[in-house]
Amino acid sequence: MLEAVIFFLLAGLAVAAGVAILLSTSIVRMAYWLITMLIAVGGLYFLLGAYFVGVIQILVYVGGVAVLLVFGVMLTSRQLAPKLRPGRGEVVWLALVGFVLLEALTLSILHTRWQQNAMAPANSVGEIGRSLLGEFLGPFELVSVLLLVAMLGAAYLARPKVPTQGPQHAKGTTVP
Amino acid sequence: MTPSDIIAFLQQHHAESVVSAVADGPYPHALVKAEGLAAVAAFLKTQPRLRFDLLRCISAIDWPAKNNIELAYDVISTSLGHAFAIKVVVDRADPRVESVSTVWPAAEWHEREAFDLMGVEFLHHPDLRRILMPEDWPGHPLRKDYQDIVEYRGLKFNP
Amino acid sequence: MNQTANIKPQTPLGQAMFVCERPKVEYRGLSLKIVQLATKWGPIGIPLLLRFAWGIFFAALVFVIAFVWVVGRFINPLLPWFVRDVVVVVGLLAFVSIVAIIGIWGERKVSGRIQSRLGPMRTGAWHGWAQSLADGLKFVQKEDLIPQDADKPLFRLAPYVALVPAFCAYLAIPFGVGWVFHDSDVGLLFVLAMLAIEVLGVIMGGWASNSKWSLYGAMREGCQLVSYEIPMGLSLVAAVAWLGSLSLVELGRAQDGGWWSWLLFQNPFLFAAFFTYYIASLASCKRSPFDLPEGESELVAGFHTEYSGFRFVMFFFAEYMGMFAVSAVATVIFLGGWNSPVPGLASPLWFVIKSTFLVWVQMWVRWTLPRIRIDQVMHACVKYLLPFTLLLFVGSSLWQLYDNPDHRLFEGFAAVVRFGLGCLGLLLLGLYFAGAAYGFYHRNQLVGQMVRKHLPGA
Amino acid sequence: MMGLTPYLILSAILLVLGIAIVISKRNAIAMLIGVEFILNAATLNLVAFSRHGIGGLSGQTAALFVIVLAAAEAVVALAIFLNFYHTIATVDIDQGDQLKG
Amino acid sequence: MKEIELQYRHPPDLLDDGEIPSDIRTEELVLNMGPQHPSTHGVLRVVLQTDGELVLGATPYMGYLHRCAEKIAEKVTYRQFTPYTDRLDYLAAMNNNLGFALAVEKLGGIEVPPRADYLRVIFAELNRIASHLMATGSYGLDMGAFTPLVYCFREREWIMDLFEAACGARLTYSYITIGGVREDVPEGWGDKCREFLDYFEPKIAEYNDLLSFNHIFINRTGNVGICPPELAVAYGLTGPCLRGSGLAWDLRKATPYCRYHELDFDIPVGHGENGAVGDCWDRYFVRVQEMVQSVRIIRQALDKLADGPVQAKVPRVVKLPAGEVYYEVENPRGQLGFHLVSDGGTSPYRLKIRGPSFCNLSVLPVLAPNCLLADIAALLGSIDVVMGEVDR
Repeated sequence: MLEAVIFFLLAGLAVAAGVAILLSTSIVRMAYWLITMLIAVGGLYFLLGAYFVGVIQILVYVGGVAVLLVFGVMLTSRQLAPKLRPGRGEVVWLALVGFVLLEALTLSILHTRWQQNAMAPANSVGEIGRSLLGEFLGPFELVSVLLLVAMLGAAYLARPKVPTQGPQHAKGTTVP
Repeated sequence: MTPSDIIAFLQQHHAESVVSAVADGPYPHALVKAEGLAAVAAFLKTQPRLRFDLLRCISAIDWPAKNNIELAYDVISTSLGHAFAIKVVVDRADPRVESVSTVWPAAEWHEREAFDLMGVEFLHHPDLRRILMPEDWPGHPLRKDYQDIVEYRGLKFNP
Repeated sequence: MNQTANIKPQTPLGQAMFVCERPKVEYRGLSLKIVQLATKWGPIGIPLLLRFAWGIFFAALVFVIAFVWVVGRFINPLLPWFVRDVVVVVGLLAFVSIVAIIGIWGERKVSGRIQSRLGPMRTGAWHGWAQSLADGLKFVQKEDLIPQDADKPLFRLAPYVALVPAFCAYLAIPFGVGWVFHDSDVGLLFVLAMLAIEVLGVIMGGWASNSKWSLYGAMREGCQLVSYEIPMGLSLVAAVAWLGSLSLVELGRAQDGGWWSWLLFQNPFLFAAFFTYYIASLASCKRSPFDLPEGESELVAGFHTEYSGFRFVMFFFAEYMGMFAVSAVATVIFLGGWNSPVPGLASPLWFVIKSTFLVWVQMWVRWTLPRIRIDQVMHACVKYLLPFTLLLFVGSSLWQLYDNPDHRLFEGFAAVVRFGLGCLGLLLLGLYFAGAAYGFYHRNQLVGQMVRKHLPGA
Repeated sequence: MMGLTPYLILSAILLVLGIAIVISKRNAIAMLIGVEFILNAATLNLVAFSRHGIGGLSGQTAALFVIVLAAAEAVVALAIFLNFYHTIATVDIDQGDQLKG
Repeated sequence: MKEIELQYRHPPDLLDDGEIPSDIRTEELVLNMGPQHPSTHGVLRVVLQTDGELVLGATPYMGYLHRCAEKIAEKVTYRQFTPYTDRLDYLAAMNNNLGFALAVEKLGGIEVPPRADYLRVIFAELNRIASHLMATGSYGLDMGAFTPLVYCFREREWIMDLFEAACGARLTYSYITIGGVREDVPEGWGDKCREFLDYFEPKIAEYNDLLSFNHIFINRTGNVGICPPELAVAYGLTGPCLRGSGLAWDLRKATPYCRYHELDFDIPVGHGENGAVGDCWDRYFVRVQEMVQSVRIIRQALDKLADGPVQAKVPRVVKLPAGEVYYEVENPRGQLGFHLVSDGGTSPYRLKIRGPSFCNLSVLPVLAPNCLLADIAALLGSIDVVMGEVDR
């Protein structure tokens, strides 16, 4: 019973974060609502017994990606914040598409009979590690290569455009 | 070199711009015409036998009686060790003189202070604005006939 | 009406000078109704309230019991695990706040002694032990300023987002064999994750106080912490790979064979990994050479410039909790947590002694070293610490590969190295105590004539 | 006991919210937030299935892969937005229409 | 980047001063290192144009501590002006008094008895040590090391006690007056002074290990704010700033005054051990070595302390003959000059004061570009500015 209470709490938090993002206009608020959603989903993973994935979610997502996002917000939102208030027509369209999609998904979920066998016990990190290097060895190596490429690409893209001379230590200033 | 040698050397090269000179006494100096100031300054700095490279101080002295402002440039040579001073006299009503900041960059702030407190206008100064007083302060405090103002931007003082 | 009256005072550059008169507070909406209600019923209500104070108290008590009984319908509040969790969390909260309070007082005493002065002596009898309580009281009654166009909700939220993860880190740290809130098998990663969330609180604080200086503090904080998490994690991975489990209790239990079984002395790579971890942990809780986010001399007070009153205390507590948490992780993994140097006498006391020693070293380093510049911090992390920890990880795992019975020769060599490292550790400790004794013995010459004459207690 | 369906409905709601955010917001970073929503909805599904016996442990390892890839994607996306910001003074997507005829 | 005209379907929020923003490349942040800032050593406001952490330009604004001492000098007699000279460089009040007294004595042709001369040298050098202790201690604080400041203050307290025993004041002494010294030192003062010197000499080595040769300190100050000798002389830098750039120029040797020619000491010069010649570390280390030299000077002066009168025969109201003099003295921060014009009255007709920090500060806008934000604190600390003599 307790599990249901916690589930609805966390689920409510996540959905509330989503809705708040839809309604809010300040980009910084949206970034912090995203962080609450990430933490709520992390909590859900703990609830589902997947401790390792929950911790990785908080460590990688909240500790890394969200901080990056907040940096992105800080660096780009100084000058003129683009208008975030959706026009009249957009809201109507949005509501329509949203509800149609939602109905379709929920109906399909409710009607299919999921083959739910017994609860698998909360497994330890060891098995995940072994499966990572056993069954999923291929994707594991590919992801490491992909991460390297992403890092280099991002570093190349975000290099300083204005060629700032190195700090002044390199050379003394000449007499004016 | 002793002050008298310096003055002799100076008169030898820049006779037309040196008006008068005093060799003995506590303050040996040479009085220079305003027009020849830049040339004499460059001469003092670059002449290998003088090499006055350190400009120590520019003081503006207000003589309302003689209706002029005296500018004293004190210089010293860090390599040869001797010191000297040149003076320029400018009219008190409209004090205007060539700036020496191109020869000695140290003069920049001294001239700004002279402009700020004494009202001397320095031509071709890179950035001539008040240095100590607020930007829009009326009058020049160090002049002898300066009347202290009673009220500035809503702040009142009793003289 | 003289003409000068209406000149608004301006700064030299013409911007309108901010004239700060007493803000006249006008109430609107709900607060207006409350104020009106209070003024109307106040003279009657308060004596009435005082009259039935006891009645109201018991009514509240009954309400609480009823609420618990109703909630109990869902979960029985007297369940053993529920009571145990509540007790442990309250105990942890008490322990952590005591740690923070003693930490603040200790830091002031330590910095005093290092600077040949006494530190707080007056508040509360012996050596001013109540100084941090007095500070807390002072901060509580300070006016709680919020900058005019700061992002108010985020400004108020930031201290909590910095404080709560610092406390949650303690949920996974084992103080003794059974003394842990929840022994999950990803305990170590959980602690690292909590320290990662703390960054967000600081960035939120810096951004919300809407001043350029605190924005600089927040940016520096972000870069420094996120980049120092990698060497910190890597040096821990080197240690974890040696014992093969992420759960802190497992790690502690595996080091219970006296000081030569501590992970610190197992192989030279782990010996170095302890020091790289310690340096990275200094950076991750903004201490000593890495205290750039609140670099006083150039950023005024960094991200918490605009904070005053109890909000500032929150950030202060978060810092001290972080300090102790990071040292606790170091003791559990490298110095065999609750195990004593002599096998057998394991007790939580050893854990506390070792952690406080590491916290003392942090304070000692803070009051001797100057601050590093932000680009040097980044260079140090990427160019030196990161490759070095990678090397340590590879070396340690290779060492582990060969240090087993079927490589007879290497295993002997490994035992010799283990013994050598143990002696090295002993030597370092001895050196430290010898230095301390020398300092204490010659304290009069070192401190100088002034202090002896004026400050008898030195 | 908690079945599978509540998790699936929750991830459906998160998916729809994510899509709505991506559509309605014009700020580049907001779109990135929407994409994070969608990715989280997918990972939630993965972990829910692996927890309820379908597919055993591979669900959780797949969830790990998704998290790692989302991190890489966010890094590259932000680098692009910074570049976008440097060329045009705003992060407003509508302004990125230089390629139009 | 070609100019891209921005068309907007929804008009953007205007910048606060109302104009449509043009194509902005990198945002330049204007930062106000205001008069109220821990690392500006007094009320100096530096407006920094920064691009992220990199500083592109720095313009100092002075005048917050301007008391117009030169205007007051024209209304006050010579003896009454001495207390004003204490407030010029309030960390080295003895040296300021010495400068003014020497200028007046030179114009008035007043002879000073030998004992007063040696006392003046002792007090000037003690004040130089106190001022350098303050400079090196607060420089450590700028770099984030709090402890050296407290050690330096502990030594400075001892010097303050010595001054208090001699002239009663701790910061603004007005002890050196026209014609000599206000009153003789109490007997036994010399031994106390020697005791301090013996205690202080080994301490300098201790500070060097603690701060000067600290690896982090060297990284923070070496190769930062490099000022070549020609630039230093061109901008009128004097004192440790000039000597830090490698130029051995010290008025006590160049134009000896007040019996310095009888005492032998050498002038420390920056050699660029940790980085280029003329960087912040050199300026800092020149001050540390100058303290060692000052200790040597004081020891010799204490031995030569002949007894005799300490005050020349000078009338109560000093009247100087009409004339003009420019006299400079080597202060801890540089050359403090007094341009004294007298028209024969009891008060100076015009007194122009050349503050060394005023000229040393003028090099900040030249050295600041391309520094990082933390280097500005290092640069300001190494120039060691005292706002009292910048604003006068």
